Amino acid sequence: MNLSVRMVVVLTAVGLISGGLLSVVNLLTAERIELNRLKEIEDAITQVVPGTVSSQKLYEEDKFTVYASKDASGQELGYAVYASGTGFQDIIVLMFGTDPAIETINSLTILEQKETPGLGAKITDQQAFLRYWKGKDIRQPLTLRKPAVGSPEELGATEVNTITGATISSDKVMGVVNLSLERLRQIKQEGKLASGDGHVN
Amino acid sequence: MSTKSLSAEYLKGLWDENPVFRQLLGMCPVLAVTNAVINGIAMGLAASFVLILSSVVVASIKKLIPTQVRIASYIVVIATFVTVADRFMAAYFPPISKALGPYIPLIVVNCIILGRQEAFSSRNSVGRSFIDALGMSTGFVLALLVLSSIREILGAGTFLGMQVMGSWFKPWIIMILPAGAFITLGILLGIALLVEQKTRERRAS
Amino acid sequence: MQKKTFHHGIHPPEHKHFTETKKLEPLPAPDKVFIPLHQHFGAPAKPLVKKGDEVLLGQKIGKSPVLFSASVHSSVSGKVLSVDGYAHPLGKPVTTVTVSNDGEDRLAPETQGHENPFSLSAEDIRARVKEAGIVGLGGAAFPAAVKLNPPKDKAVDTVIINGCECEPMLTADHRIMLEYPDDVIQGAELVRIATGAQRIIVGIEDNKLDVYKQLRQRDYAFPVEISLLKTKYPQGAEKNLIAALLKREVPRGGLPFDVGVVVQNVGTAKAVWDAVAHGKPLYERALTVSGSGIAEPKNLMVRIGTPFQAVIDHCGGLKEQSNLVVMGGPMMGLTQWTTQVPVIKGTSGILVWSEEKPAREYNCIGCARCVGHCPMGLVPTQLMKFIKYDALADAESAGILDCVECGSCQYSCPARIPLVHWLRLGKNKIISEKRKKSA
Amino acid sequence: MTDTGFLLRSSPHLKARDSVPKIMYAVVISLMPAMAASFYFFRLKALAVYLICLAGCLATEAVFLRVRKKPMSSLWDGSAVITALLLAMTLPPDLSWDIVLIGSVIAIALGKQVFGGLGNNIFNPALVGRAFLQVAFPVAMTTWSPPATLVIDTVTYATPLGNLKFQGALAQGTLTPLSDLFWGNTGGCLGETSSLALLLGAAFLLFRKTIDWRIPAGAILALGAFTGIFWLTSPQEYASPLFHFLAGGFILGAFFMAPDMVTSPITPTGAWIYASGIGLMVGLIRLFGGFPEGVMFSILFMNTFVPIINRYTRPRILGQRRGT
Repeated sequence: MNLSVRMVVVLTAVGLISGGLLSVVNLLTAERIELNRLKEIEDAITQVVPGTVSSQKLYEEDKFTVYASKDASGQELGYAVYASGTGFQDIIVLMFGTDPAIETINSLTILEQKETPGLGAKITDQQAFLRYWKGKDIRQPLTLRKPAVGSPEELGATEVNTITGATISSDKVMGVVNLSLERLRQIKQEGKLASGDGHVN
Repeated sequence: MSTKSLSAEYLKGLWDENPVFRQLLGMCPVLAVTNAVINGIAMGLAASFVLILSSVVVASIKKLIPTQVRIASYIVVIATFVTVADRFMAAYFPPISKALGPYIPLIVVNCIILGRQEAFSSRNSVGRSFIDALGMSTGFVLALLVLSSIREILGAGTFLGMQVMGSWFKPWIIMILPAGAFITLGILLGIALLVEQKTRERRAS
Repeated sequence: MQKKTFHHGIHPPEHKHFTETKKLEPLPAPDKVFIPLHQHFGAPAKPLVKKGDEVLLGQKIGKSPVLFSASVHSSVSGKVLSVDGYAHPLGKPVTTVTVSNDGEDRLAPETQGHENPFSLSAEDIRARVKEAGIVGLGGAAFPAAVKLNPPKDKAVDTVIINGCECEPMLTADHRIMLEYPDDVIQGAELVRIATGAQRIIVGIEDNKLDVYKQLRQRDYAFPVEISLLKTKYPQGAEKNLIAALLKREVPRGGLPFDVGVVVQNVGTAKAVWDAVAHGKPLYERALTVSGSGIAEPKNLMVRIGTPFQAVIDHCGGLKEQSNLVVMGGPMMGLTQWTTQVPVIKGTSGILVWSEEKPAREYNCIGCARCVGHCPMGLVPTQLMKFIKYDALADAESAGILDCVECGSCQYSCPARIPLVHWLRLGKNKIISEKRKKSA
Repeated sequence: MTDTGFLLRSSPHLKARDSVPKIMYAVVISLMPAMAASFYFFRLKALAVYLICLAGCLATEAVFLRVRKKPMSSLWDGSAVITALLLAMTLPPDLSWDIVLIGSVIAIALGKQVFGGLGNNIFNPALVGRAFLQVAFPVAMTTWSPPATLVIDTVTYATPLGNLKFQGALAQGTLTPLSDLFWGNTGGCLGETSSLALLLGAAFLLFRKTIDWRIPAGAILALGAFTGIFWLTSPQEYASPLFHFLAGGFILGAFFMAPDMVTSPITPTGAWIYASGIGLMVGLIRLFGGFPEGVMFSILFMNTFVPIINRYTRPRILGQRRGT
């Protein structure tokens, strides 16, 4: 066989076998991988809006997604907002939940971050940071309390404690949340949050 | 063609030709994913999977492949197995898959794997290639294990997520950062050289 | 008044007080003199006498075979005992004429002076200087006649008379200027005539103010300028002295000729006068015997070929614990393993002292003192490392061949690294490699 | 002729009196005022940190000397003592003893001995130790307590630069007064608070010519120019150059760490480049970086360039034509 013909044949054969094998693997795994992804978001929604039984994607744009979360009776419990922004070192991806009137924040969870371990990475820490967000009044923009105070009672209604030694990371999270809230209200006013027509997970 | 005994073929990967400590190959995953033992083991197993299967496949089809396209063929074979490993991990071990991030796909360009195909599998029998790949894999896993154990124990006070240091221990956060990877690897390479030098001296005398 | 000087350099303790007030006194010629036929920069002289010959004081016993060489003369009258290898202060044994002194100092007939030396032509002066075997008496022993003969394309405008004597402990030049000022200045005038220069500058460091004042007070029939310099080492190094006095820089690898200058030491100037006016060949020189190992430090006029031991004995002998004998100054002098070596034309001093075990060497800590003190603008510690790791090309491009081995770097090095030793080693390696390539 | 027992060696035969240990101990002496100030402001806490650093550094040095079969006299050449003192001065007063000890071991082992000991290290050993601690224990390394001379009932206390960067002290008018910075009546690392004490020691070093004056001068000029431009354009937003000189570790760094002979350039031009690099970096980090203070990183950063700076800033050789 001519050399160049042989080269083409061999490479084609190798490529074909490889492609075939990969499509089989894809068939076997694709569904599971998608399920994993959805489960992650679902878990997060359940976490930020307690009592969620089902959720529904209401609105999506770049790096900003709003889900409606409902209880067993189909009653709307509030919104879960998936958002991201630049942190101290890399992108911070988070999710937080609000009541249907967008007046109080339910809870906040950090999905992805690469902040300095031991310092900025404390944004994922319940004790040091996340617990201060529960039930804050979001009719006004939230603010950070610097330097941090000892107990949650000392904080004002719209104040969140800073992480000691990680002012910047705390600040970045605060920025993402405030911006997202503003956007959330805006699209709600524009009537884009009408539920019922989205896809039910 | 290698003429070593099969046991020697396997054992060389552990120390004499250890891919990490002696050949300084595959440094990217070694430095990037050894911040926790579980990540190190996962990466080691994934790479071993790819290395062993690629070696066997390459050794069995070596006669069919024209020299001019051999690298391209090897890469396709390697990339296939890497993708298999990647998808499998994403489907069944999502947290580890997330932690390892892009480093699983990057196994494609790991010099250990392509290096073994080019240096060994393309000129040795299937069985011998399998043994060689097994040895190299063991050496690679061991290296990752050592590195990630040191880093996890010092950097987090845990081993495989279990607390091993007392409550007095303050984690050395630098150890789970990239800087800690370089420092640990540097010290381990220094020790490896020292051991090698001492053995050579002992053999010479 | 503005005192001139050059950049960098050091100021080591001078230790000149031992001898600076002591008059030059002639050392009686010893019973035997050992006159090496190689005492200068260049090729060795060819012997003109053989064992058993009678020689007279000032008689030529070694003839210079080429331009870069110098003749050698007998420093006593008497009988040649041998012409053979003998210990030499520069290290290796050298063919040496041993003469037993008959004590009569019978003068050789050819030592004829000239009544009006200033009327002589440049050619005649050079011939007489060459005939007298004069070399630079500062220490390098460069044949003086070569320096008096500038190449046709390089016009010399200035003669510098080097009266710095920047080496610590040495005072012989100081005494010559104090005791023989006319000889020095007249000798300088002969040098000026021989080189066709317009003016003479005498450079004197401010630790010899007595000389400076004395020379300033005199009237001169020729264009002489007496210049005061700030005391600093190595001001007596030609290139630094030219930079200090004239702000001219001799190009790298070049000679003072390249900037229109000829530099002669004060002792050389006096020797030129003695040779041209009195027909006296260079068979004796002034030197300083000093150091804590010498009982009575002195400045002496010593016949060439006198063993160090005879000189030291005249100064009360060695003190017992002395373990260091140096020919030349303490900064650039050479240690001697025996006191049997003879005084040669380049012996500016004999220094003896005792030294304890040297302090240990440390790694270079990068204090940069060697850089701050190098009068040539080199980076000695970097050069040292290049040589240590055999990076000869790097060393050469960093200027190692410009090193004059003055020792300022090593003097100031707190880590006590033998920098001069390393640099010398590097220079030798580079030069011998070059020779190999050209051969 | 027999051996006469005279020494044979190459010239020169005279030696200046300064030696490596003398230089090192001069630096130790120059650190005394700042040490005294830290004892005054932080009391026994300071003493403990100094003692642990000394013990850790000297012990590590001794182990390495023994293993590498080097003369034990090197232990007392003063370099390890300087490393210990400088490291201690850059640590927060409340740091616990085990962290201090780790820092001392790292400083000598990874900062100095792995490179081959005194003279061969690329980075300032004390700063290597500190950098390691800073990254390894970020919380402990940024937790400050007020000096014993200030009566405040808070546990934690921000440094003047921390105040400036994170608390908006300039806008609120709560910037630490210059006089406190000068005397040292403020929070911060052990040895950096009292500018007066540091400057006394620095004056001694400059007078003795132990350090190259160009390095502090260059760093001060560069930091002054950089912060000065911003201050002049917008004084409500940026602190004055004088504040930047006196606050944080700048004086300690510019006079005692940057001029470390081993890790600074040996050529005069090189010294200017190196020093202005440090000054600029400090300014950049303080004004626009993520950290309130940047002296340590700036010095370590410029340390890396020293070999190449030395190579390309050789002085002009006498007789060399300009530009060749």
